[in-house]
Amino acid sequence: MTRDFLLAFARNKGAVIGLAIVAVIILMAVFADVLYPQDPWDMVGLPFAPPMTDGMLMGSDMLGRDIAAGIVHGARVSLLIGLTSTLAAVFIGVLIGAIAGYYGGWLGDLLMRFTELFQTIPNFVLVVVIVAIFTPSLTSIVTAIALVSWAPLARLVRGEVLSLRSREFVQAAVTCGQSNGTIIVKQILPNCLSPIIVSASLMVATAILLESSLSFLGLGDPNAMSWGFMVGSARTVLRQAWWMSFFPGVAILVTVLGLNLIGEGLNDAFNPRLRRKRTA
Amino acid sequence: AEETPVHGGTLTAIIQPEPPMLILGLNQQAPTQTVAGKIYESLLTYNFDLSPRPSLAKSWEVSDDGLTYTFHLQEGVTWHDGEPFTSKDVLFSFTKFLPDTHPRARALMSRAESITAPDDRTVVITLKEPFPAFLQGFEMSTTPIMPAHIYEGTDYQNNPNNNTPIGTGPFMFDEWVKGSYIHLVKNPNYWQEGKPYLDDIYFKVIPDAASRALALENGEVMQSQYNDIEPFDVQRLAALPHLQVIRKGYEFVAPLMWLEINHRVEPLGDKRFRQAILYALDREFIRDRIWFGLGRVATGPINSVTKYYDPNVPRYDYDPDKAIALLDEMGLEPDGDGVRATVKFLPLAYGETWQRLAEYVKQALGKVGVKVVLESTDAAGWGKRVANWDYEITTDFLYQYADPSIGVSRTYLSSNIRQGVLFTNTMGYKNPEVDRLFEEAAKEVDPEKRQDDYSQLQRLIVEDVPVAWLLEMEFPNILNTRVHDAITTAIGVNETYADTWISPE
Amino acid sequence: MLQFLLSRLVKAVLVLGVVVILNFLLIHAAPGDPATVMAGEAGAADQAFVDQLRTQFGLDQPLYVQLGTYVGHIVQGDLGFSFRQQRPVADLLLERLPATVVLTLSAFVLALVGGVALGLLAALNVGKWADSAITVVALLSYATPIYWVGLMLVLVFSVNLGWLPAFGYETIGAGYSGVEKLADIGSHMFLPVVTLGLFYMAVYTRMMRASALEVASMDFVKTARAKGQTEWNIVTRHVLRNAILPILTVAGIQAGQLIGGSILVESVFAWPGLGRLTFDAVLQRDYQVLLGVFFVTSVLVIAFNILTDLLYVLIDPRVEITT
Amino acid sequence: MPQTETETQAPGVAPPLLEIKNLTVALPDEAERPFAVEKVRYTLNPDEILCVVGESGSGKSVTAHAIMGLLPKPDLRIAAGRILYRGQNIVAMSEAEQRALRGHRIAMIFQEPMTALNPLMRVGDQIEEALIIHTDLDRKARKARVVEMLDAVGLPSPETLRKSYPFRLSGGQRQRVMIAMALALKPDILIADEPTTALDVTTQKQILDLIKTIQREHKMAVLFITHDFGVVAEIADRVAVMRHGRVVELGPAQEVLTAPKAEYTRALIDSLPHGRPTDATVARGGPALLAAEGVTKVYRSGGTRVSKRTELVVSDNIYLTIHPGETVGLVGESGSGKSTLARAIVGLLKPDGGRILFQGTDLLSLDRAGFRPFRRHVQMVFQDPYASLNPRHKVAEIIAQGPIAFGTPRAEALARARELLGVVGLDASAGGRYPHEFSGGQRQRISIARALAMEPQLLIADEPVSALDASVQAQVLDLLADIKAKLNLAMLFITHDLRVAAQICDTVGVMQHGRIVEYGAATEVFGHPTDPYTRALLDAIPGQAWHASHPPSGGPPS
Ligand SMILES: Nc1ncnc2c1ncn2[C@@H]1O[C@H](COP(=O)(O)OP(=O)(O)OP(=O)(O)O)[C@@H](O)[C@H]1O
Ligand SMILES: Nc1ncnc2c1ncn2[C@@H]1O[C@H](COP(=O)(O)OP(=O)(O)OP(=O)(O)O)[C@@H](O)[C@H]1O
Ligand SMILES: [Mg+2]
Ligand SMILES: [Mg+2]
Repeated sequence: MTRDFLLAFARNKGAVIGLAIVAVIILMAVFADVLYPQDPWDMVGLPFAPPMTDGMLMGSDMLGRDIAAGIVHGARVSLLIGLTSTLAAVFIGVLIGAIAGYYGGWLGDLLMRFTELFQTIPNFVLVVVIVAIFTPSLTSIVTAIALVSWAPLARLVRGEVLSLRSREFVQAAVTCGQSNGTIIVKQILPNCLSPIIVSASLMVATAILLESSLSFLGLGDPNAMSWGFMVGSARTVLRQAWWMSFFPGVAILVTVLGLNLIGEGLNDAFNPRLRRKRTA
Repeated sequence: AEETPVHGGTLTAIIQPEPPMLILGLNQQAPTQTVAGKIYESLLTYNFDLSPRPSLAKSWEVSDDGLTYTFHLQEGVTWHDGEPFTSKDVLFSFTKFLPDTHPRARALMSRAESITAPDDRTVVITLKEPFPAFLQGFEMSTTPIMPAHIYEGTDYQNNPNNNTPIGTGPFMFDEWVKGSYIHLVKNPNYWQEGKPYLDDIYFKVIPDAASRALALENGEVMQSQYNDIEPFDVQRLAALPHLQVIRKGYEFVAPLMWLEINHRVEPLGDKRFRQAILYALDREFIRDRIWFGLGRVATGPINSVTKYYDPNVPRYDYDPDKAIALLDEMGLEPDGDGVRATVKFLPLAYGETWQRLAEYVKQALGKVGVKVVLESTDAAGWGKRVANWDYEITTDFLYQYADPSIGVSRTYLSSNIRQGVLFTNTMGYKNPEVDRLFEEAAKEVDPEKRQDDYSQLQRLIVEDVPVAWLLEMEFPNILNTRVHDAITTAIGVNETYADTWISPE
Repeated sequence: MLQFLLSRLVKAVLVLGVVVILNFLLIHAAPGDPATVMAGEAGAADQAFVDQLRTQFGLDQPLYVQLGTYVGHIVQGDLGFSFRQQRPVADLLLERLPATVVLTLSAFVLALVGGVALGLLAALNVGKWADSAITVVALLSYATPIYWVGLMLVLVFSVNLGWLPAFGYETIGAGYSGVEKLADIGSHMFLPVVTLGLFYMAVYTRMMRASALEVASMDFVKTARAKGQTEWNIVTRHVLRNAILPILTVAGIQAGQLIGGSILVESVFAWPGLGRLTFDAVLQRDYQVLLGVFFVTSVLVIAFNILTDLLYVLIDPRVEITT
Repeated sequence: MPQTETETQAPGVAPPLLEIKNLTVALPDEAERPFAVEKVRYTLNPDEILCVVGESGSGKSVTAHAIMGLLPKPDLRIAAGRILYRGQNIVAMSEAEQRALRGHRIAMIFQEPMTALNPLMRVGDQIEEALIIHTDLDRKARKARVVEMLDAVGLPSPETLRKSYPFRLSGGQRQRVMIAMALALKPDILIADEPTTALDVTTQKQILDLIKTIQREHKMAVLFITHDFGVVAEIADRVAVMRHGRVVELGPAQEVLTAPKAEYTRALIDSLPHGRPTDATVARGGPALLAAEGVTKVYRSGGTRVSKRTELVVSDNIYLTIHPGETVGLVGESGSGKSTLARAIVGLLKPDGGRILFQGTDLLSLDRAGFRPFRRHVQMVFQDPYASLNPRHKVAEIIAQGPIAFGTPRAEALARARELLGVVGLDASAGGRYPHEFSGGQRQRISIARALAMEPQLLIADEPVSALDASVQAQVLDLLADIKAKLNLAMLFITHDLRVAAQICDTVGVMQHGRIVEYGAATEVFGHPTDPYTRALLDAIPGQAWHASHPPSGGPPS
């Protein structure tokens, strides 16, 4: 299975490109301090320097900060926020979805109404409101993003669990006398792993976009250099200095693209029906 | 502008944000002042050097002991609804209306022992003790004269006439399309013969900064003020042939910007640390790169355009080495990461420029080993935290209101350490000598002695660095070159514009 | 049908109820007190003034009384008072609502129509270059931050080429009327609508492609083919209608994202709508306005949801019984 | 350009309507074999029914699709061969020419009545579509024709039915609509690709009768695809048997069924369940191991607070006893409540009323913890061998899980699991593999081993063979009979296949609409049915005459 899976994934050109992109971003984040040892907030050159001046590959911003340094260091923030908020959202989503799906009844109903509510409430607006009110910090941003991202996953997991619950191997486990907890953890969840992984990979992408949008609006953590912040702070000088918003935008685009490609690749690779189709 | 004024023409100006109302006695936000300043008048206005000049008061006398102020009112003044203007209106405004609605006027008038009107054209105010700055308190934002015949005996906030302001000024309220524009028209019965020159004024609400710049560029509006135009756009607009930038007209408020430092937090209580901060900051960089050249590097607690300013004070030119020396002297050694001390910085939540400043401060202090952690908050949170001394370093700017005893001493007097109240001595700065001098100077009637006191004060305070002064802020008034005599006094765009005229195209 | 609407309304009220309570909790969780801010802005703040404000706005009452008052106010359409703008929030919102509705609705239609058409085109040409091109473009649009697309479009079409206005809703003071005015607004709308629509168009394109591929492999399509139906008719009569159903469902759910996206687009293009208002409110941390926006956007989302549900009912005869 | 082929025909013989000559359809590169069908040749004459049989994947459908010109586009393509309709090669025709034939001269109905109709279109409009394409009848005439066709296939009140959406119709009704659609233009050839597989036996019988009648009436040629020899026996004039993409046998029905020439055909026919009641009759005396008394289960649905709820009684006051060593069969068409009863007995659902006594203890009165000890004694083998094994667990683990849950040490349980694999005829090394690495029959053996691991006294088998091929089915039935004999298990055996039930059960209960309408010894129930429903069920078994005259041996080809 795993070999098949890897093969199917590797055959998907997009997925491999995505993986390569994300690997580069991760390396960038890990080795940020080696690539650009100085603080990305440092005003190292003349303000408004266009790309390729003063040894600044992508130019400098309005305070003379090196944009390339910001991009390299910003990768950390984006990945950190993307990953942690996704982890949190996956935790909430799986928990609620599994409980609602497995136990059903009024509890499941209640949980699903609750989930639907969160799907109806306009996500981005809620994130903005929460972060604005609780003041922007990595914690508040991650919390807010997780808070608005779990709902679709909960629904997905519930659907999967619901269908798995009535599957015969689960019923067999019941007739064999396994406890509910064991059944959920050992029988059911391993079988919804693939859709969860696929959504999680896409959620990381969405979380990165959300964070960048928040930063763009000036709701980023003021101590963290992030790509969204760079675009947002440069928007007012767009006419004078295109490069200040261009490069960080490209960074977000490429990262999110990479994650999406991976997500799609995983989706196809996990889905045996598509696995055959794509190779045809 | 030596040409002769021409009658006629429409002035269009930006107004941003849209004022909540136009009743100047009830609201004194900046946009309200700008629009309502054309409708209402006060007893005096002020020259660029802040010396008083007549408005509704034709002349005035101050007794030698500095206790009695006598104002003689203009003849033939009527309200826009035709009612005559008399000393009764002044009395009503000073004793009833303003003390009820306007904190700054309340503070001012509470210094009066008695306010009387011997006749229709005279008002006499007797003070409890001498207060030479009293004469600076009669411009239209502090003590606008409100019509007694409309407000006497009513609930001022909910008076039905609040939608149609009635003043004595050269322009009358005509129409207000919310979210779009406010239209004022010429007052044909204005008490100054032959004025105003303009037929009418449109104040246009343009919420977006880029659109505002565009509107000035294409001539759609002829005037902008305060920070209507983003600092980085000002130079570009200034270069256009049909626009001029006038930086005068803010002498009365004279905003001074500083880093407010909480002395209760170690090591901020140490004078040397605060001096180090000032040395570590390149204030010319702040002026040129963050405010794009708008402003002057501040030398001390008094703005150079305010009265009793003295340039002869200790200087803190950009010198990180000195800063490091001071920190060394304090025994703050750098740790493994080169950090000598960590402070939290709470920037003002007024938008991007202030954010850039915070980022700069963080970097600049970081260079001398002071690690700055930025906090983030909103205006409400900021106010609450600063008022309650729950901060370490923050940015702030205060108006000086033409006299140190009004706008400056409030920041440094130890008697003004009042928890929960904003714009007081929130740093917790205490220097008995400073307290003594401020109190003495406030009552000193002799201008020379006063100057001495204030000079001494400035040297004392600058030595202590209770706050780290950054810039004397300048706001650009960007005007179409066809507009003449708009900025003629220390209150700039808030002036009545009775003298303003437009040359034909 | 009536019952359907009824159940939708019950649900809507439920959602709004939660939003209102959430709003209330958030105001009270917020650091700082509205009275302090207002006092600060008035230029001076003595305790008497602050207290006066607190009483005026009922901030001295116990919490449950405040919640009651709050809910009572909302029911009457009073969404609070913006201390910063010195105006009732409801007025501010109402003023901005039309611009947002125009923007989001146009973007929605563009995204839906464009997405469905492109997705279908890709599905019909699966494996050919048109499919690849559409897929790549959709993937790119999907991965690009919406505000950045906006900025880049401004850079290209306004700054460099000068074809379209970069900001605003209309040319201020141009004094256009009639057709000219419409054309003017249209030219202002173009970039924001494209920016906002593009992302969702990408979403719908991808979904439509998948959905159409799936439907195309279903038996009833084979049945139609077995009848000798032409490909064009098969696509228009059989595939399209069936394939569009899942897109409608998602579109309804996504209305929230769309309106969230308008915050970004409006702040990029200085579009005088709710989004722009939100941006200003964020900069000034004007919670009352933020919460008002949250409330109104929730209402909008619900409206969009009902709209797509109605569309769904029109297209799918089966839903009557399932609801 | 269509090329007309003049084939040399034996004089006096009417030319066949359809001739398939050496048809070879290529599969995509990675497929398990290069061709879906290879060198297939058969003919179809007017006024005859040709049945194509063969195991799943043998290429029956692909051939049919090739005739219709409906091969899935990029995946399958015709590599060689010709398909001649009245002498014209369909393969070489332009798309437009093929379209003109499709639906008009050659019509097709598909296996799945549920999905073969557009869910968003009224059924009348779907039938009318064919008329719009191929005729220039006006609106009114078309309407009339639609009604006429709906009437012809025996649908009630065609005037109103015309305006219904497919979701309102039952499976049988939908299949009738499909037939009406196919016949609307009175085609020369009707291709029916397993048109009754998704239907229950009684409905299947109606549809088969209908197709046969219409075929006779219109003298149509019918190409009927199925894998059910009973169906073949029922309607075929001639039979083609396919295997691995080739036609292995072709001939008159009578010949193929009674004297199959090909080895494969013979094996297929031999592995059909023989349907003969078992000889060994178990004494039904003594205390019952399990007794169901008045079990009632009602499903309520649509139950929001506002709308009215619908009630569905799926178990209606059911009484049933099982004695040690006895095999009780439960038969009845789909939805009659068989599984519901089974699930109630193993405690997977709670009935609304009644008692289920296991050795005298009422299982329904027990709570979760109280029920637990009884889980050991009552085990279940599920219908779908794939679905009942967790794909993420290794086989040994699956088998050992039950005992482990009951406290058997892990190592011991795993050792026992290996032993059990031997008992069900699998290699002990199988324990280390995952379920997907086994064939269907092997998987069903694994699930039997799992049930046995608990050493139950009662085994509930809910359609344990319905998902399996005929030959594999026979193996598993044999295994069950074997184990039952060895371990003296009592068994509740659920199936809808009466022949299977007859073969394996001592006692049989016939269920309809949640009630047991007939209950008694298998020989009695099948030999002398008293209830009309039982009779109807028995009648509906296709190909009875043939079965009766040519009883298969009932064993797997060894
Ligand atoms: N679209 C397709 N792509 C790839 N292979 C296919 C496709 N359709 C059919 N095949 C392959 O062609 C072969 C013949 O399939 P076909 O559908 O004709 O079988 P069948 O005899 O109809 O079986 P069943 O009884 O299951 O319907 C199988 O091996 C199948 O896997
Ligand atoms: N969870 C449920 N909710 C509502 N109705 C149900 C539920 N489970 C089963 N039913 C209905 O109860 C009836 C009996 O179902 P059951 O599964 O017992 O039938 P069955 O005889 O086993 O049929 P089959 O041969 O198809 O397995 C059916 O009509 C089914 O639709
Ligand atoms: Mg088939
Ligand atoms: Mg069943």
